[in-house]
Amino acid sequence: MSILSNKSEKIFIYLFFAIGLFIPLFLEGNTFFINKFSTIIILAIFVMSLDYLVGRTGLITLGHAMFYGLGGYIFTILAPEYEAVNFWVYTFYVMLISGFIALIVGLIVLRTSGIYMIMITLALAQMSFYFFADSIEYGGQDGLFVYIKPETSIFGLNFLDLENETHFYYLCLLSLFNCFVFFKIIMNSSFGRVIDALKENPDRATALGYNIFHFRLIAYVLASSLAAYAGYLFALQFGFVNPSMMSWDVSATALVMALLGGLGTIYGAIIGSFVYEGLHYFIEHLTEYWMFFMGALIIALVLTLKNGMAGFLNTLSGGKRS
Amino acid sequence: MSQTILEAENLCKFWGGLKALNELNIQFKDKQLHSIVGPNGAGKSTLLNTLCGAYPATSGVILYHGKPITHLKGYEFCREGIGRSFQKTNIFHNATCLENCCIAAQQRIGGNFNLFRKRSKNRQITEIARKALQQVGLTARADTRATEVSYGEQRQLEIAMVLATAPKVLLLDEPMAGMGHEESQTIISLLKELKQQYCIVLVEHDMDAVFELSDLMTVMVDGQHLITDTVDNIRNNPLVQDAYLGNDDEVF
Amino acid sequence: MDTSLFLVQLLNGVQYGLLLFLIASGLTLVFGVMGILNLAHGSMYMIGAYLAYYFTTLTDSFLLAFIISGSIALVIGIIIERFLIIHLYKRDHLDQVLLTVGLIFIFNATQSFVWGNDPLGIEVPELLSGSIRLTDIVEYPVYRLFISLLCLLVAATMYFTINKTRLGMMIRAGESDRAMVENLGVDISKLFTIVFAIGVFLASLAGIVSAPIVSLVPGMGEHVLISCFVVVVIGGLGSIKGAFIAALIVGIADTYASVLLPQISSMSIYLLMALILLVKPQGLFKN
Amino acid sequence: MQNILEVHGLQTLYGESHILHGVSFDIKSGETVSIMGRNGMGKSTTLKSILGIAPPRSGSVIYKGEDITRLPTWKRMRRDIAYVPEGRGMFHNLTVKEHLQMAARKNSRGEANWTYDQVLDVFPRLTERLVNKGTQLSGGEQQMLAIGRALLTNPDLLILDEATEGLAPLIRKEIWQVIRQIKDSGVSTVIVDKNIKVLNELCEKHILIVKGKVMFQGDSRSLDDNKEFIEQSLAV
Amino acid sequence: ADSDPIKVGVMLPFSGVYAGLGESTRNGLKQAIKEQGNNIAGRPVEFIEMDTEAKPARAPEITSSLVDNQQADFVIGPVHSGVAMGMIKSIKGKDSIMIIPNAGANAATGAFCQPNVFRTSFSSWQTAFPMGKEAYDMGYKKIVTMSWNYGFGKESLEAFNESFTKAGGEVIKEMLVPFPKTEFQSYLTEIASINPDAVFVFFAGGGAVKFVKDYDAMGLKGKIPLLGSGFLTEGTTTAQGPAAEEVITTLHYADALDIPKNKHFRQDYETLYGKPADLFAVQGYDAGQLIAQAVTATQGNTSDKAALIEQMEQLEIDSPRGAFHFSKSHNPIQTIYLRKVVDGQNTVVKVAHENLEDPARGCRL
Ligand SMILES: Nc1ncnc2c1ncn2[C@@H]1O[C@H](COP(=O)(O)OP(=O)(O)OP(=O)(O)O)[C@@H](O)[C@H]1O
Ligand SMILES: Nc1ncnc2c1ncn2[C@@H]1O[C@H](COP(=O)(O)OP(=O)(O)OP(=O)(O)O)[C@@H](O)[C@H]1O
Ligand SMILES: [Mg+2]
Ligand SMILES: [Mg+2]
Repeated sequence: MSILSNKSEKIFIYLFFAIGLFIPLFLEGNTFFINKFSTIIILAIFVMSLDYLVGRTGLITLGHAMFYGLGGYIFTILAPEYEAVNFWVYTFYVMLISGFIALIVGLIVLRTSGIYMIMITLALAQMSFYFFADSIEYGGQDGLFVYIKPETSIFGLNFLDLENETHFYYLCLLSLFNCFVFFKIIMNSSFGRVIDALKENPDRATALGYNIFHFRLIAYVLASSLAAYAGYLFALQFGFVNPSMMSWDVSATALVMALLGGLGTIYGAIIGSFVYEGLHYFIEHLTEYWMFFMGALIIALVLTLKNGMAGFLNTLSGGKRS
Repeated sequence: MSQTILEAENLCKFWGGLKALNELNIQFKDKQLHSIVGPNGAGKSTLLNTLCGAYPATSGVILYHGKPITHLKGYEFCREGIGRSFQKTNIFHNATCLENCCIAAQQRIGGNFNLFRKRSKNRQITEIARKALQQVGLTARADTRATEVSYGEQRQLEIAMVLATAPKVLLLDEPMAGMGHEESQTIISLLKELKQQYCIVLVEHDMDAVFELSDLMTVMVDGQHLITDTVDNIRNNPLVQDAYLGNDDEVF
Repeated sequence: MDTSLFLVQLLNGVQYGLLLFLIASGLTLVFGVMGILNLAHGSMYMIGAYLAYYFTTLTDSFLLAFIISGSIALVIGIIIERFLIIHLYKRDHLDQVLLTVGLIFIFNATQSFVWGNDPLGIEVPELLSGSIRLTDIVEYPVYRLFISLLCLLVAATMYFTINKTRLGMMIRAGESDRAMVENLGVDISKLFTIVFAIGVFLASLAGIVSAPIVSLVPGMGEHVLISCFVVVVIGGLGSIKGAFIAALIVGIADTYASVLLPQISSMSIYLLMALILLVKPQGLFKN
Repeated sequence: MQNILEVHGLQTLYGESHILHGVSFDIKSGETVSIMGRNGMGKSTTLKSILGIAPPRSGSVIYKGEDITRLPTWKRMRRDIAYVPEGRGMFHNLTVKEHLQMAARKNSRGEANWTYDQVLDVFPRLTERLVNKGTQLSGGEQQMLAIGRALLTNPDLLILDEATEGLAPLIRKEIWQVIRQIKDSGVSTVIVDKNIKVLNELCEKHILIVKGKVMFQGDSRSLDDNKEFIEQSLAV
Repeated sequence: ADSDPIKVGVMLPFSGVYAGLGESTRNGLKQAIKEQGNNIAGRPVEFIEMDTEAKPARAPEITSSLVDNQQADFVIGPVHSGVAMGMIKSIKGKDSIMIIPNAGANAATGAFCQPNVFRTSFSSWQTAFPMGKEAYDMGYKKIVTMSWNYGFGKESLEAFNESFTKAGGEVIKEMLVPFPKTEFQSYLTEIASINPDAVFVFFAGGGAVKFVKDYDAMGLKGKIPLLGSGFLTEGTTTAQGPAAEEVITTLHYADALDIPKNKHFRQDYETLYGKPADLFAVQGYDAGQLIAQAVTATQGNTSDKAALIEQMEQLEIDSPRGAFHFSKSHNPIQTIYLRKVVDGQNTVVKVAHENLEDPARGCRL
C-alpha cells in the first residue's frame, strides 16, 4: 500500500491486521478476551481521531470525549426502545448529527488557539457532561440502556450478528481498518497538504491565500464524527451509555494514549491504546496499588521515548527521525 | 507611463498611541520596482503588512486596479494577486522546497478540499512549483527539506513561494537581509528580471541594491511619507540624507 | 435577596475566589509564567492537605505541621523538577502532560497507601477557631477570614515579585527564550527549579491551610485542578493580576449561580469561561 | 599584551554534520576582532562554541587564562562576556524597559560603566518604545535593544553576531560609533558582520573562516596584502 | 466437581473517592466467609477482585470479565449506583448471581430488577422515607432539603418529601448542589436567610464531612436542627469532630445498635482488621452470609442457579442490623432506626420504621 509512509509502519500494520484477523480463532469461545479486544479497538478508533486532530492538524483538545459520549447518546436517544434498527442507517445518522454538532462547536472553539482552545473544548465537554448528568430524561448520572442491538442487513443480506461477540469484534476491526485507511488517504491528499502547511505555519498559510479556518473546521468535523462513531460502537458493545464517557479524564487518557503511541503517526494510536490498556490490565491484576506502577511506567516511557512507541519502532527498523 | 495597480489613500495604522502609518498616500505602478526606505521603525514593514491584508488598516483605503479592497479578509489579498515575502524567513521548515512551492501553487489551482485525491497526482501544481524554483535558481534543492538549506537559499525559497502564487504585485520585505554578497547578487539579478513582469514593492536597507534596482523610491519617516522620486534625486536630497542615509560615507 | 444577604453572599464569593486564587497561584506561576503544564498540581494540593493532617495529629500543633509540610513540599518540588521535568524543556509541551499524568497516578497511589481511603479531617487551630457574627443567624468563621488574608498576601507577593523585580523578569524571560536568558549570564536551570518548587509549595500551602475546613478524601486533587485551569486561563496566561481577578470573578459567579440559577450552576464556571474566551480569545489580561 | 581569549582546535558537530574542523585563534585584551566568511561557513557556530551554546567535541577555550571549555554558558557569561546573537533573542513577554532592567548588572569587579540612561542616550529610538514588548519592535529597534541589553552587563568581551543586520544606514553608522566607543573604553570585541569595509577600518585583527577552518588570520595590513584571496573567499 | 472452589467476583472501588467504602465492604465479606472456615458445604471460596475505580463506563467490561471470563458464581458489587446500572445491564440473563452490597439506586431492585440480582444493603427510598414522618412528629413544619444533584441524593430527597408531605409538612425549598462540589457557603447563607424549622440533607463521604463542619462553622447548628439520611454521619463522625454532635439521621443500621449479633460482629471485625466496623462492612458481611447460607442450603451445588436463587429468596439473614429477608424484588425488608450523634457515636434513639419494604416501583418480578 502506498499510503504507508515508512518501514516500521508497514510492518506494524500488516502484522497487526493479520493477527487481528485470526486472533478470534485462537480465543475460541473466550468471550471476555474477544470483548476486551473489541473495547480496545473501539478506543483505538477514538484515539486515532484525536491523534489526527492533535498530531496532524495541531488542534489540541481536551474535550474530544464529548463526541465519544455524544455518539453513544445520539444512538441511544434516537433508536426506538424495543425495536431493532439498522446498523448502517444509524451509523449514518450518528455521524451526520455529531458532524453537525461538531460544525457548530468548531465554529466556536476554532476562534481560539493553543492553550485557550484546550480550555474551551474542555469547558464545552464539561458542559455537555453536566447536561447529561443533570438531565432526568437521559438517565442522569446513571446513564441510559440500549435494549435491543441493531441488525446489520444490507439489501436484505445479513451476515453480522451484533449479539455475537466475535461478529462484533470483526465489525470493530473492520471499522478500525477503514478509519486508518481513511486518515491515511486524507493525509496524503491535496487537503492534507494544506493541513500539513497550516499546522506548521498557519500565518504563512494565510499569507498564501488559505482561509485556514475552513480547513481546520473540516478536520475538526471529520475527527469529531469519527470519535462519535467510536462512542456509538461502545454503546453497542455493552448496550449502555453514561455521562462519564464524556468526562475530561477520558479525553486526557486518550491524549496519553496518542502521545504514548507517537503523536501524529495515526498508527501510533493503535499502539498507544493497546499498550496502555494492556499495561493497565496486567498491572491491575498484579496489585491493588496498580496506579503506582502504571504512573512509574508512563514516566519511564516519556523519558526514554522521544516520539512515542511509533518513533521507537521507527528507529528500531532503521528509519530516519522525521 | 505604465498604469497604477496598487495604491493607498490616507492609509493609517495605529498601534495604541503610536502612529505606525500616518495618512499615507502612495501609488505603485505595473512593471516597476518601487522601493521603500526609511529609518528603523518608520513603518515600512507595517505598510507591507497592511497592503497585503495581514494587518487591518486603522483607516484609509487600499485600491487595487482602482477598486477598494480594504475590506477583504487577510487570505483574500493573496487570491487577488498580492503576494508577499517576509522580513523574517517564514517558510514550512519540515517540507521540501518543492512542497513549499506546491502549497503556494495549490491555492491557485484548487483541489484544496479534495480529501481523497493524492496530492502528488496533481501535475499542474508540481509544474508551477518547479518553475518557481527554477526562476530563483533552486532547482537543485527541490527535494531537500527547507530546514536543511542555507539561510540564503531559504530567502530564495521565500521568493519562489510568492512567485508560485502567480502574483501581480510582489511585496518584498528585506529579501537581502542576512545574505552574503554572492547570494545578494543572485537576488538582485532575479529581481531585475522579475520587474519586467511584475509590480514589485521592495523594502530594503541595502542601499547598493536599492540604488541599483529601483525605478522609483519612497522615503518614509515616522509613519509618514517624506518623498517619492527617482534614485538620483533621492540620493542627493538633503532631507533624505539627514533622516536616513547620513551625510558621509559609511566608512569613517 | 435583601441587601444584607446579598452582601454576605458577596463575602462568600470573594472568600471562595480568594481561596481559588491560592490554589491556582502555584499553577499561575508554573503554567502561566513558566509555561510548564503541570497536571499534577492538584495532587500536590492533596498531598499538602494530607501532610498537614499527618503532622497535626503527630505533633498536635498546626503551626508545626504547617512548617514541616511546607518544607517537604518544597523538597518534592525540587526533586520533580531536577529529575523529571528538566528532561522535557526541549520537548513538546504535550510530553509534560504525559509525565504529569504519571505523577498523578503515583501520588494517588501513595496517598491511598499511606493514609487509606476514609475521609479525614482536622480541627481548626484553637487560636483561629472563633466566629464573627454577621447577621442574627449567620456567623463567619475567623479561620476563613484568615485564609482570605493569606491569599491576599500571596497574591500581592507574587504580583510584586513577578512584575516588579529583576527575578520576576528573568523568570518571564525564561519562558520566552530559555537559552537567551542563559546568554545573559543567568543560571536559568536553577531559577526554574526554584520557581517550580515554589509552585509546588504554593499548591501544598493551599492544601495545608484548607485541611481544617475541607474533608480529606482520595482524588480531592483532581476536583480542584480544572477550576484552577479555568482561573488561570480566564485571567490570561502569565498574568498574575488576571488570575487574581479571574479567581474573584469565578468565585463570585459560582456563588451567585448556585443560589440564583441552580439549574445551570454545575456548568456556570465553564459557561463563564467559554463566554469570556469567545469575547477575549486570549483571556482577560493576556500580556 | 595579555590574551583575553584563546581558542584551540575547536571541533564542533550538529548531530551528524561536522561544522568546525579545528578552529584556533586568540584575542588580546582590548583588541577588536572581526570574523568573516560566507553564509554557512561556521562563523556563528564558532561563537556559539566559545560560549558553550554549541559545545565543541574537542578543543579548548581559554578565557583570561582560565580554561572555560566545560563551564555552562551562564557561568562564562558571568565572567563578563556579552553576546548579541543572530536573530536578536527578544522576549515576547517583556517590555523594552524590562529587557534592559533584567540584564543590567555590575561586572565581576563591581564596576558599572554602562547605565540604563546611557544606553537610551545611544539609542533614543528605544526611549519612545519603553513599554512595548520586545517582539513588537521593528527589526531595527530589536537590534538596538539587543545591543543595549548586552552593554548593560558591562562586559570585558563583547561578541556581536550580525549586529547591524536590518539597520538603516544612519543607525548602522551610530552602531559603529558605539562600537568604537566601546573599543576605546578597553573592551575587547568580536564582530561578525558582512560589512567588510567597516570591519577593515575598525578591527585590529581579522579572521577568515571557510568551511569550518580558519583560512586567514592577520591585521588590516595583511588583509590588504591578501586582498585577492580574501575577496575570492568572500565572493565579493 | 463438588470440591471446586466457589468463585466470588468482587467488583468494588479500590481507588478514587469511594475506595474506603470498597475496602470496608470487602473486609465484611471476607469476615463472613472466614466464619465458615473459608469453606462452604465442602467447597473452598475463591475471590477475584477487580477495581471499578467507580467509573460507570468501565463497569460492563469488568463485569464481562468476571462473568464470561472467570465464570464467577457470584459477583459482589458495586458501591456506586452508576456502576450498578452498567453491571446489571451486563449480568442480565447471565449465569452468575449479582449481590449489591451498597449502591442504593431504587431502580436496581425497581424498574431494572432481575432474577439474578440481589441487594443486601438498602434502596435510597428506604433510608430517607421514615425521616419524613419523624421530622413532622418532632414538630418541624417547614423544612429545606438539600443534596448533591445525582441519583442517590435526589431519590433520598424524594422519599423524604413523600412521607413528610403526607404527614402534613411542607418542603419550602429543595437545593441541589452539583456533584461533587463541596463549596457550601452560599447554600448555607441561603438556608440562614430562609430560616426553616429544620434542614434535611443527603451527603455522603467527604462531602458529608465538609457539610457538617461548614454547617457548624456558620453557626447554624444551634439554631436550625440538621436532619439527614444516615450517610451524613456514617463513617464520617471522626473526621467531623464535635460538629457532628446532635445531628439526627435515619438508617438501617447504627454502630451502637444494641443487639448481640452486632456486638459479636463488631468485636470480630476489630480483631481481624484493627479498626472499627462500619455500615459498609455490615452490608458486605451480609452478602457473605447470603452466599454461605444459600450454598449450604443447596448442599454446595452452585451450577443450578435457579435453585440457588430460590433458596436465596427464602433465607432469613441474621444481620448485625437485625434479621431481614428479601422482598419479591430482592431488596431487604428491614428495620430503619432513628439515630443521633452523641459523643461521636451514632446512637439509636428509637425504631423509625419496623420491617420497611421498598415499594419496588416498576419491578415485574
Ligand atoms: N504589533 C505591534 N504592536 C505595537 N507596535 C508595533 C507592532 N508592530 C510594529 N510596531 C511599531 O510600529 C513601528 C513601525 O514598525 P515597522 O516594523 O513597520 O518598522 P520598519 O519600518 O519595518 O522598521 P525596520 O526597518 O526596523 O524593520 C515601530 O515603532 C514598531 O515598534
Ligand atoms: N542547529 C543546527 N543544526 C544543524 N545544522 C546547523 C545548525 N545551525 C547551523 N547549522 C549548519 O552549520 C553550518 C554553519 O552555520 P553557521 O550558522 O555557523 O554559519 P554562519 O557562518 O554563521 O553563516 P551566516 O552568515 O549565514 O550566519 C551551516 O551549514 C548550517 O546549515
Ligand atoms: Mg521592517
Ligand atoms: Mg551566522
